Amino acid sequence: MGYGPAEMMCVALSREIKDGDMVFHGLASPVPMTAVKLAKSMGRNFTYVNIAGGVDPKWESPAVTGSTLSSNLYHGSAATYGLDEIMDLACSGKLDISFLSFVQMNQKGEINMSYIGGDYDKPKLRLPGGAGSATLAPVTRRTTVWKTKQDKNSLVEKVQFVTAAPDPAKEFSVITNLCIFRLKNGLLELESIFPYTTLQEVKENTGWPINQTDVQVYPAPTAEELSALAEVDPNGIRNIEF
Amino acid sequence: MGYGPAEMMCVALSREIKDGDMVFHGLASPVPMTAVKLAKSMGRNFTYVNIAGGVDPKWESPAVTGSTLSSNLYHGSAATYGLDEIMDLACSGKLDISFLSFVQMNQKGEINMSYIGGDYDKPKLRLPGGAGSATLAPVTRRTTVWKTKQDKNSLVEKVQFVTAAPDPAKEFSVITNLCIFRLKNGLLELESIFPYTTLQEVKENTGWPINQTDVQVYPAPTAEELSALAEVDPNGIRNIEF
Amino acid sequence: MQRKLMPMSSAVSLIEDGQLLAVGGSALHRNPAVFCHQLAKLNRTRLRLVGVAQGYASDVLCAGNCVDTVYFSFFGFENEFGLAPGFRKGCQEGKIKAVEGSCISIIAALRAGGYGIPFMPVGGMWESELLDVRPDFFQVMTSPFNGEKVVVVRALVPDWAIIHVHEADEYGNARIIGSLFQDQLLTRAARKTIITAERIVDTESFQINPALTTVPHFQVEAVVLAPQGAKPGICFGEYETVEAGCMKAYSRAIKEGALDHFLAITTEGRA
Amino acid sequence: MQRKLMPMSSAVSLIEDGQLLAVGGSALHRNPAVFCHQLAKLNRTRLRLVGVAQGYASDVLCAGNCVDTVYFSFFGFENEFGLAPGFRKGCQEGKIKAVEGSCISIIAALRAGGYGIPFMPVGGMWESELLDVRPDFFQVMTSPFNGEKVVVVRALVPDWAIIHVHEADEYGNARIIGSLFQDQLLTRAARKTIITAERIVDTESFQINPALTTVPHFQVEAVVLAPQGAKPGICFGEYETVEAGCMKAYSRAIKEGALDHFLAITTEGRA
Repeated sequence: MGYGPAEMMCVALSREIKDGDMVFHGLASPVPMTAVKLAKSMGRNFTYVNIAGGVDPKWESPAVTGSTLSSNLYHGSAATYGLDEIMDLACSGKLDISFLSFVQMNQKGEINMSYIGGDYDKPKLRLPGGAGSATLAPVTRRTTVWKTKQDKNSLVEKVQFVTAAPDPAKEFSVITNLCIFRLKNGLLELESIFPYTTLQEVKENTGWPINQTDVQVYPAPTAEELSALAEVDPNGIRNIEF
Repeated sequence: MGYGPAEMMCVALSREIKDGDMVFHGLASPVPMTAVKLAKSMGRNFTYVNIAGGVDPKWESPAVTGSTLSSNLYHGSAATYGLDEIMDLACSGKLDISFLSFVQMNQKGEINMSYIGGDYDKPKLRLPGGAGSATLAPVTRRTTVWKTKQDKNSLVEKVQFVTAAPDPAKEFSVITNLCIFRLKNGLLELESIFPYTTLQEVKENTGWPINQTDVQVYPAPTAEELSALAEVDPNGIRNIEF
Repeated sequence: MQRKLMPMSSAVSLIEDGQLLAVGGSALHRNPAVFCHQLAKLNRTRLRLVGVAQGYASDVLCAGNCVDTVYFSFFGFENEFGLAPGFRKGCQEGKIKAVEGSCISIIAALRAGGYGIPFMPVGGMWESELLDVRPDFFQVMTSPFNGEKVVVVRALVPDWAIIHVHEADEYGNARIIGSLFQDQLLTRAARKTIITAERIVDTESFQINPALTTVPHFQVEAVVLAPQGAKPGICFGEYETVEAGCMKAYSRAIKEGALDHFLAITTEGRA
Repeated sequence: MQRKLMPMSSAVSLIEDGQLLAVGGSALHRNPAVFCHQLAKLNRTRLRLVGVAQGYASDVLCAGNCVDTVYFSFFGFENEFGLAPGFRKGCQEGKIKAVEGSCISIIAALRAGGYGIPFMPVGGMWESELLDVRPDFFQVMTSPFNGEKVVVVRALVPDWAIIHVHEADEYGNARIIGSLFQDQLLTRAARKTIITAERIVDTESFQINPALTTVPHFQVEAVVLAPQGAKPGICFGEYETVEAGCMKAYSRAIKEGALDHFLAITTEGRA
């Protein structure tokens, strides 16, 4: 079975989820939603909460929209848990993973989701805002941010504005269409690259210098993962951001 | 129809409720509960919330227990509103009446529900606590405290401890088995006495000096009120505290 | 209980210049869209908006130049529907003051408003520059109990919560089916609530299980029958796809400065 | 989800000396009474209790000399059942530290605990001497936004919420029917929850309308089948009068220092 960046990212995100985890993603998050369904399908035993208020909704029902506020994330739940309560869990140190996104990020893992150009009160481009990230990044046990289009405009030397910043004492990783970074001693370090890219391509698409001359290749999706992915996402929701 | 202090107090409390009011009483409050049922029966149009979480429960169903946490205060509600939310209403200035009780009270309307004798950490008699009163008395628009046994041990010169204090800028009244006091310029003033007592008896059962030589007599229960009362309280819940 | 059922025109006219509106739903889901179409036509000014994840209904008010401040953590339409053009334009022209917080910052401000307290601590937010740019909303202070440093947000008390629900009775008891988002919180924080509803039902249907009632009647000032009142967005269990054609027409109208024309067409034949 | 159904003996043994327990129900209503009967037999010490309106179950622990601090706004049995004798005795002998607040003070402390914040402002409380006697729980501070003075309470994070419910599944999803009192709040504030239930039901019964689930499985550490688990008190819709004979026997036992005997008789034949 073939795979591309969409499948690779869903698989990589799903592998971040461990048994016993409490997992959250926000709105506009079709890749994390699909990764969660995949992890459930692969038999991982974890709890999934989301902004639709569902608690472990029936993952077998395919999503029909990329919106991660839809009834697909609610039906089949045995309980409801609202965003308010999810954030309380996080602030009490009970959230294991949150999947977040960004427009710009620097090597410290600082995220800009607020604006680009001009100044805060008259920006050139007003972005949608960081949603949960300014609180979640510092308080969640493990934060994973995803980006479907890594380039020098997204991974930058200097962000225009710090909407959210990670806590260097907690785990923080970045999964893009090309590779995986992890925060070590307060700086993002390239951990592995996906099988279909090269270290050179990653360097060319990263706004800060990568000095490594060698890097491990991340394990490709297994046949089992790809077949499970096809089953949980027959409508190709995973492709929306690509 | 005859009446005694139980009927008189229920009627007097019920007359404090006006159209459009948001009304609350706490637990261990059989007299206020009965007064609320009476006011509903008399056609007053107000909203009633309580610790059982009911919002305008079916007042026509007679109570079978004096506990004001029972299902009688829930059934027939079209919505639920918990104690947490009721207190939030009060703190936001949206609660019109709360009915509170006390063990000791002084002429400033300061209430003791905490202890008598000894000191706070080793009292001679530990009381049950003031429940909502320390917050409600200062924030509710109109507070009415009730006492079924007025004497010099309950209306005192000096309370042992101030569990709760009224806000002199808000309305505050006391309804006992004998009479009604209202707070004026920060002090409780005797407003009226019930038809079956005398100014002399009231003075003898009040721990602070009452200098009035004359006082109005509070209007007796009407036949309509007494018949409504008999109907909403066939089990005589109103008598429990007498 | 008092009867509060009224035509949409009466309900929208309750809103006054300068008021703070808590707008229900999330992104393109269960917004009081039809209400905001009609409100935008009244040309109210200096409205302030608050909502955790604001979308279409709020954007219509921004596009109509009715808004001068927005408290939010997210403002957009999700995925293929992109950024919110009215809000974006207002910010970029310096007309709208964006007060961005994390989700829980906005939630905490509304909780504090509903609890009748002036401010509340909030988790996280460390190193975020959102703190620096809005000292009127965020402050850092010290716990009087153990000296711990904590970010606090200032309370917000909306003049109105405006939410779209599945079912309401004529007195204002209202029920949302499925995802509540933050709508119950909005009604608890606000002075008064305006309900638009897919259906008007009997009070008895609330009495069967009062635990399912989202808003009790006494919080509500107006109830409006508004079937399909969240369109062009989604309403859980009622209509579950976005009307893409309408969204495109909306974006184009904003680009071309033709919001009035869009609203005239969209609201044609609706009271 | 993990299976968490266990015998009462295993659940009570989870409680350790010195822990803070949030005890569910109100006065004589829906207390985890049978749980506390069994817990009192284990002779745990230095337990701390928190609850807005505490009653029988908490009193049994006080009477058993297991408790050194109680956070409460009311502690008693209502009306003819009077004061709580175990709590009263403990206070009067100087063995129990009473931390009394208004209802909303206790609620605010638990909310703050659940929100992961160190303290929270609370309405009212002005001129109450409760502030003066417990500066470790109450402080007065100033809003950094407008200088307004406000009373704040310190957060409480219970180690355990212990609540009695109508229905639970073996994974910990739990449903209370009728009056919730503050039980949902207790579970949100606590690190973990212990459920005793009138009935064990299928998970499917929760999936029919998840909005009716009071506690989701992931908050729960133990589920115990305990029919009539709130007796001698009341459980909404299940048994609606207090067992007056048992309450009298309890009062007498405390007066005579014969709690062990009372517990032995009361728990006879129960696992």
